[in-house]
Amino acid sequence: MENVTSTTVPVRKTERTSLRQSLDLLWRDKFAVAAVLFLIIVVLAALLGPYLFGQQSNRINLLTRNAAPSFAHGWAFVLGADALGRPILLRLFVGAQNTIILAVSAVILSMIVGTALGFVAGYRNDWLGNVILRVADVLMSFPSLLLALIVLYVLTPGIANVILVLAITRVPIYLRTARAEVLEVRERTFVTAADIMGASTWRLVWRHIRPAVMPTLVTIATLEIAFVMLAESSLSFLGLGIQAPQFTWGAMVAQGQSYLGTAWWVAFWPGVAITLTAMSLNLLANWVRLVSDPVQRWRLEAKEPSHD
Amino acid sequence: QDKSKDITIVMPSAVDVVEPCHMMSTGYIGLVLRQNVVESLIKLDPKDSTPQPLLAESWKQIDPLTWRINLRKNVKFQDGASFNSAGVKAAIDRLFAPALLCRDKDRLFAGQTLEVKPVDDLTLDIISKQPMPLMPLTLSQIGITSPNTPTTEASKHPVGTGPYVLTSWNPTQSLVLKQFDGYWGKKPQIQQATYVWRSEPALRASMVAVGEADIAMQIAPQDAVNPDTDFGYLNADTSRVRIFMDQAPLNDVRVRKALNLAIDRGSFVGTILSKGVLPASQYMMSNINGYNPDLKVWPYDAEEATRLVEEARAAGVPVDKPIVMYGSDFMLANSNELFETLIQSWQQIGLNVKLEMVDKIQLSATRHKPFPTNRPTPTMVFETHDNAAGDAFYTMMVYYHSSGDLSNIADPALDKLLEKGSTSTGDERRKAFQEANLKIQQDIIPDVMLFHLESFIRVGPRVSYAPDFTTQGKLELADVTFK
Amino acid sequence: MNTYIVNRMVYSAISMVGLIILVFFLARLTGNPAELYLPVDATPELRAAFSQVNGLDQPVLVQFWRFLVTLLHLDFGNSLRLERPALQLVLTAFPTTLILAFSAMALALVVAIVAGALAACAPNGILDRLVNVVSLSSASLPNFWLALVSILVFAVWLKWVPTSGTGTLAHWILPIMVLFARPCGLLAQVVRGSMIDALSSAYVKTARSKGVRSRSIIFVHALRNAMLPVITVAGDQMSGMINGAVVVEVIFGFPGIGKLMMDSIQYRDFAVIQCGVIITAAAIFLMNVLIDFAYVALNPRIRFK
Amino acid sequence: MIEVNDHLVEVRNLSVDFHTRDGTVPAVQDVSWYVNRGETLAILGESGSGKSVSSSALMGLIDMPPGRITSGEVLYRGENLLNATPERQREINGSKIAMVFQDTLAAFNPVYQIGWQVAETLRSHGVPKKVADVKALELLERVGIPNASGRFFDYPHQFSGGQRQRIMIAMAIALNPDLLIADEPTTALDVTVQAKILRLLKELQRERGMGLLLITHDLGIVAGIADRVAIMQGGKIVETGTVRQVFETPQHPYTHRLFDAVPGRRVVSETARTLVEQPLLIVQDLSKEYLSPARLFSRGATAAPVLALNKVSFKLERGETLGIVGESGSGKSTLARTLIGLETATGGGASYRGHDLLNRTPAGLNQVRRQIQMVFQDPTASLNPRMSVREIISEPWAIHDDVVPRNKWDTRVRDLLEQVGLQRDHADRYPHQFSGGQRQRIAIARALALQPEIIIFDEAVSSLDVSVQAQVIELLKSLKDDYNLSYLFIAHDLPVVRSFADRVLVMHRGAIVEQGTSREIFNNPKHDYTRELLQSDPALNVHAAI
Ligand SMILES: Nc1ncnc2c1ncn2[C@@H]1O[C@H](COP(=O)(O)OP(=O)(O)OP(=O)(O)O)[C@@H](O)[C@H]1O
Ligand SMILES: Nc1ncnc2c1ncn2[C@@H]1O[C@H](COP(=O)(O)OP(=O)(O)OP(=O)(O)O)[C@@H](O)[C@H]1O
Ligand SMILES: [Mg+2]
Ligand SMILES: [Mg+2]
Ligand code: NI
Repeated sequence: MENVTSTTVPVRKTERTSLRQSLDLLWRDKFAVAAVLFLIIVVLAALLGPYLFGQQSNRINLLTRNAAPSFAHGWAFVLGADALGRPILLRLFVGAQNTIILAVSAVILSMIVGTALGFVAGYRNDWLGNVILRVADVLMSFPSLLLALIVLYVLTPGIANVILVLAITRVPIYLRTARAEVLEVRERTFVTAADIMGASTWRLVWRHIRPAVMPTLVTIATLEIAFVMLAESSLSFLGLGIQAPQFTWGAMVAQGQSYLGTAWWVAFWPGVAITLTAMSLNLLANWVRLVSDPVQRWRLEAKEPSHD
Repeated sequence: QDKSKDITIVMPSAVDVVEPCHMMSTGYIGLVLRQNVVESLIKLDPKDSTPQPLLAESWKQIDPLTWRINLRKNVKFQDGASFNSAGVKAAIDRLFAPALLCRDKDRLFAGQTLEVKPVDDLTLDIISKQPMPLMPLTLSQIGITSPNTPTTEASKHPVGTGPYVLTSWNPTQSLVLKQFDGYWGKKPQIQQATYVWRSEPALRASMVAVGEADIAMQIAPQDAVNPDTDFGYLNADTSRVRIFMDQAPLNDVRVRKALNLAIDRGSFVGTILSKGVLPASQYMMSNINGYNPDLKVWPYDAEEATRLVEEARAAGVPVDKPIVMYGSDFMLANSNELFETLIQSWQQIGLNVKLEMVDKIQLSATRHKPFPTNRPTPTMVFETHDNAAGDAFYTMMVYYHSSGDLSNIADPALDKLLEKGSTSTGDERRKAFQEANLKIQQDIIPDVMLFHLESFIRVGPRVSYAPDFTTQGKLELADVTFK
Repeated sequence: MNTYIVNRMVYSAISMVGLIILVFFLARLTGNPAELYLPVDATPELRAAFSQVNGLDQPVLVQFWRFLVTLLHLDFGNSLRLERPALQLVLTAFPTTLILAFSAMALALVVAIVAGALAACAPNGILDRLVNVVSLSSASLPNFWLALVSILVFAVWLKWVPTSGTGTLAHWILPIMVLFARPCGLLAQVVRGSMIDALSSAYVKTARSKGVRSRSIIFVHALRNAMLPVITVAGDQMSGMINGAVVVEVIFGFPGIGKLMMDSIQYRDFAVIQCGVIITAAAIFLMNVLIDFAYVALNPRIRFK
Repeated sequence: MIEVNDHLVEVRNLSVDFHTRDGTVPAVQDVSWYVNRGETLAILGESGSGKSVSSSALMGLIDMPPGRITSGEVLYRGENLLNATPERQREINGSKIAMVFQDTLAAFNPVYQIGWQVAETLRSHGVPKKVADVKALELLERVGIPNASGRFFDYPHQFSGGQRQRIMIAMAIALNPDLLIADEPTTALDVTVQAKILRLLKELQRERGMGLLLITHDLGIVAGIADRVAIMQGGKIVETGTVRQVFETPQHPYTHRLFDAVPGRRVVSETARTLVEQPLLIVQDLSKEYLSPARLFSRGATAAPVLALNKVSFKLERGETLGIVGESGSGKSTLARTLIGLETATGGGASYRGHDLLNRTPAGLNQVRRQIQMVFQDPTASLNPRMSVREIISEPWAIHDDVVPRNKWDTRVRDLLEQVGLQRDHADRYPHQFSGGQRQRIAIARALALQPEIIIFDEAVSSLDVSVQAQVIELLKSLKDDYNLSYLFIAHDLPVVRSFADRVLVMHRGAIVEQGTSREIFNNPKHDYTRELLQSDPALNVHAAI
């Protein structure tokens, strides 16, 4: 009887408070709050954009071709119009969906695969680890343009294949980083301590090594998001990118490239959207990094009263 | 040394081959070599494509199969070899050397072989198996190379009779032409020309703006904003969307009409494309012999187009079937925008056209025979074609005759007309081709004819140069002068 | 140690063979080069002759066998596009890229380490925020955009440097700066992240109790412990650049391996592709070996078998 | 209190708070003390009473936040260090005031060579590199690192706990500081080495008038070398005075408790059991040689291989406590680590209930891992900094899910914490929020969680003040009696070993030089080294003093 009460009560208590506490801690970091708000907008745009503005954003109107940012043509044109006279603001909203799907899945895919392989390679210093590393070597030295062409020829172009190409080419960075970190972390005494307690390999990796390694990988991943968005745009010139009338922010940047001298805004705003997204993710990741690290968490907690 | 007489020309892509017999069909070789390093026997007047003497002083057809050429005196090759009928024979024979795989050969001789017979030192006969009424035009495309040029491999050091010698060529960086002291004709002003290549149009324009280059080829229309330095010219390229008529709904003439009527060609001019582009009614420019001046550009009539589509639908044509249009974006500036607008115009009249961007190889493979016997989807392909040789023959036989390598039409009546045109001369020839063009546009409608395209060149303040439609294929340094 | 190196070489050789096989066969899936080299209206005879002269009419396995045989004589074949030995082309292009990549990476490492480490000293402080914004922007700026804009600004408006091309030292400035941006931003973030951990560890406290200067606490004590992910990511970026700083080389007209490879891939210049892949792969493999040594050198507790 | 600043260092009314998630921890409250030139002040006190924190405060080593100095001043020759600029603080640190840290493994930078780190103190204060290196080597020799020149280029993890402690001392005395703060400087030193080190410190005091602030729980040492003592409990100083005053007439109840708990007072442990069962653990000729690793990029002489274990053989019976004592660096930790599989033996064999411990089969492995637990010599490093104490202690149950049902975990964790003398609500804290002794107890609690058959303790109670130590030992004894556990108890604290161990092994230079029952060893030592060990035990002095 006593056991029942004493175990269930605290668990509930900590759970409730931890959510509130997280929000509380989030509020302490105003940059992270801004980042979360921006990401919410992006996610909403990705979810709703195509339904709300799908038509409007694709309507070609050569009268407003390359219109400069202003209110002259209505609110949709505040950021200007692209080379086909389409409102850039609305296109940013609509393009968010493809962009996010593409970038997030490519990054997550490569991160999961790369990290998993990296853990194996770092943890098992045997032939398997060696094989994984040599595969990474091969991936790193395989020209990505050629890979893209091959996929284009062997498979049909489409968003799934873009994701595939991007994911494959980005695997090595996670793999090698994860491995390097694992090599170091697994020598730490607390890992050894868990090992001799009888912890399974899985547990060692998941409970002890992963939390120490993840922050670096997440930092890289948030920056990779931007990189992948841009890489996609350079694939589109091969025809491997996403095909019009579908588009992404990366494709918008690429299309604006030829107007840099005359209509800078065509490439500028989607570039800004990409940068801001990456930046928000990174700020959020930095926040998570602080919160999830007990040694660092005070940086957020201690902010409320200002001492000294 | 004195650099004030040297110029730099910046080009969009590398001169990766300098073999004169690839001049017509590959990259920018012609632009560099033609009439600068290697000269032809005959040259064309840019205004009306009439043949003019160059290395040949005169020529005449002495029987249906034989042309007699009289060569210019006192001409020397740059390597010291003397220019005479034997040299010309060697140069022409070289085109047929099997190991050379001359890429222009097909285009120039359509499977024929020529026999060259020197009559005396400066006279020679060129004999063909079938009549070649266009011999002077053909000869205007052939660069006469020194007899010492190897015939077993592509030349890396072309030597001709022109006013410039190729002094250095590094395919990854630059190519330099220097004035040839022993040139037979008038000395041009330019001492030395350095060709470099940058793929980015804006960068090419900037290089002239800051004085790193004097002439920038192919700058983007949107960067051509300074009327003092930037010149547009019709570049002989004509663009169209070819319709493969083997499948429903594209095998229905109403649908093909609708495809044409749906495009508001006028709205592209001065917007996505530059001001100087001309909506086209046929696949050649007006200075080509055989052009039909009576043909009108398709009007824009979206309502009529929609009606036609509906009519076809009512008649059981599967107009909703997805149609693929292949495009590739190396073909012209702002091609993406052009494609997107086309696609949307067609979608608005109720046709389900989709864009598929492919790379060069795929595009090229789609365009020529053998065609697939059953395509997965109804297909169209965007293509451009330039006819700088002056006669409709070079376009019509290839694209519209049932035997043409790029033709997907098999219309006996049209074939007849084209055959008649290609074997006759003068008015009869012109009439036949004009009639064929009429038939193509009115009855067959195998394509959505689009525009005669414009290119832009930026010329720096030191020099003057006036581009014309031949500028795509040659840039005579002799035409460049210092201000 | 020696067995480690021998093992490593054996494994690398095996993966090199795998890489060659992959590149050889996969590249040939990407269409017939005749389409590119011959005019679209070339006759079938000409196409056939082209294939025959270039050995493309043989079954792929036969082609591969021939390739292997010539490779044993260290002959990588001739470029289809430029009609000269592929090895010569690759070897002339490679140093340019190496210099470009090394200088950009060296610069990026220095700047990133200083900026990232200083940012980590006071997480969420003003300097940290500044470093964050600048590094994130430079890591997510499109390369070509940066290249073109910097040409516009520094070459066209300010006329400080030439727009493009090679020749003088000044020609290198813009390409290196453009190339430097992304790795620098990325590395600054990585440095910042791992430095935050390192700076709060007990040995830093010890160093402070010894009266070690804060500069050397940051850059000697903490940094070396934080270097593992930094050199890994730097290595990855470096291999990306060795593989070709494509955008930069293309835009600035730099005759490096990236541009060469891109042209060769677009023109299906198989000999050059194969040769380029082998040479760059060798460089990348070597770099990865060096990085592994660096791990051990930086952190004596790391062991390899 | 005199207000004239004739003290070398004086701490006045110092209070330090720590911010944690569930509130503020007042780690140090209103603490005042002073040290004069050439004087030794010993701070005794309960584990977790704020000894380390208060001494770190005066070197400006507390992270603020989360820490916060809420009141007080620290006067060094009249200068308030709490207001000093960072640059001034840096000048003082290391050269005027130096510190020996409690947890030596974490305190060394793992990636730099020992010699370099010692020399760095000198270099940081302007000594040229060459001179600094020579001096560093000299210092290493002085603190008794064997083969110092050969090991100059070794890394921290290649040294034994006691050796690291001595290197730490070498680092601290490098510049002959005015004040040396030594935080448990001898916890890992056997009495012979300890005596040597203390002699060294005394010498320095005499020569240069160095003030010594000695934080320790070892009453013997206090009695031996301290002039004055301060007793801390719960963040406060509860009693202060000269050694004589405090030892003879202790005022505060905690002080009384402290003296009562001194282990030497109890009798020698007796083995009353008859050994019928097969021994649990059989070790036969176990050897371990550390090859000097191929030095890839560093210069330096190639060190000779270290023979850490030399043909060690012994047996551990069920229900038995086997004490292992020996010189620092004699291979005690190596023995433990080899048995547990962390090091590969270079010779000999060991088996647990017939399972070969050195070449394990997967099936045997699981059994071994369930039944043999270990408490590491460096508790900090063995606790995952990202796990709360609750997670750390319950981890064994997560691994071996048949031991404690999940819904009992929370209570059991809190019970265990209480049993080792911590508070029930410490479960939500993280390792870095504890004092050295507290971390040691967390590690003990974790080892006890599984109730394995064998627990190896490597200096597991060395950082505990005697009262807590007594409590923990009591706990271990009762667990042993209740569950028939066996302990391998590595310690240098002879009184503890004497009262706790049934049998004792004496190690010297990697070999077992003597083994026998506690009574045999302590009352009738045979080997020279054992005799030396017993003679230099300062604990005897305590009894004299009290
Ligand atoms: N970062 C922190 N956050 C919260 N509490 C802390 C922190 N650091 C120390 N404490 C608490 O402060 C108190 C004093 O710690 P301190 O390290 O000074 O103890 P100590 O007297 O040195 O003990 P020991 O003899 O065990 O080393 C302890 O109760 C500890 O739990
Ligand atoms: N990884 C290593 N590489 C080289 N030598 C080592 C290594 N680990 C330990 N040693 C050496 O082996 C010897 C035995 O070390 P060990 O840690 O077993 O000593 P110990 O008896 O536990 O000493 P202490 O009481 O000081 O902890 C020491 O001389 C030590 O320097
Ligand atoms: Mg302490
Ligand atoms: Mg030890
Ligand atoms: Ni006083």
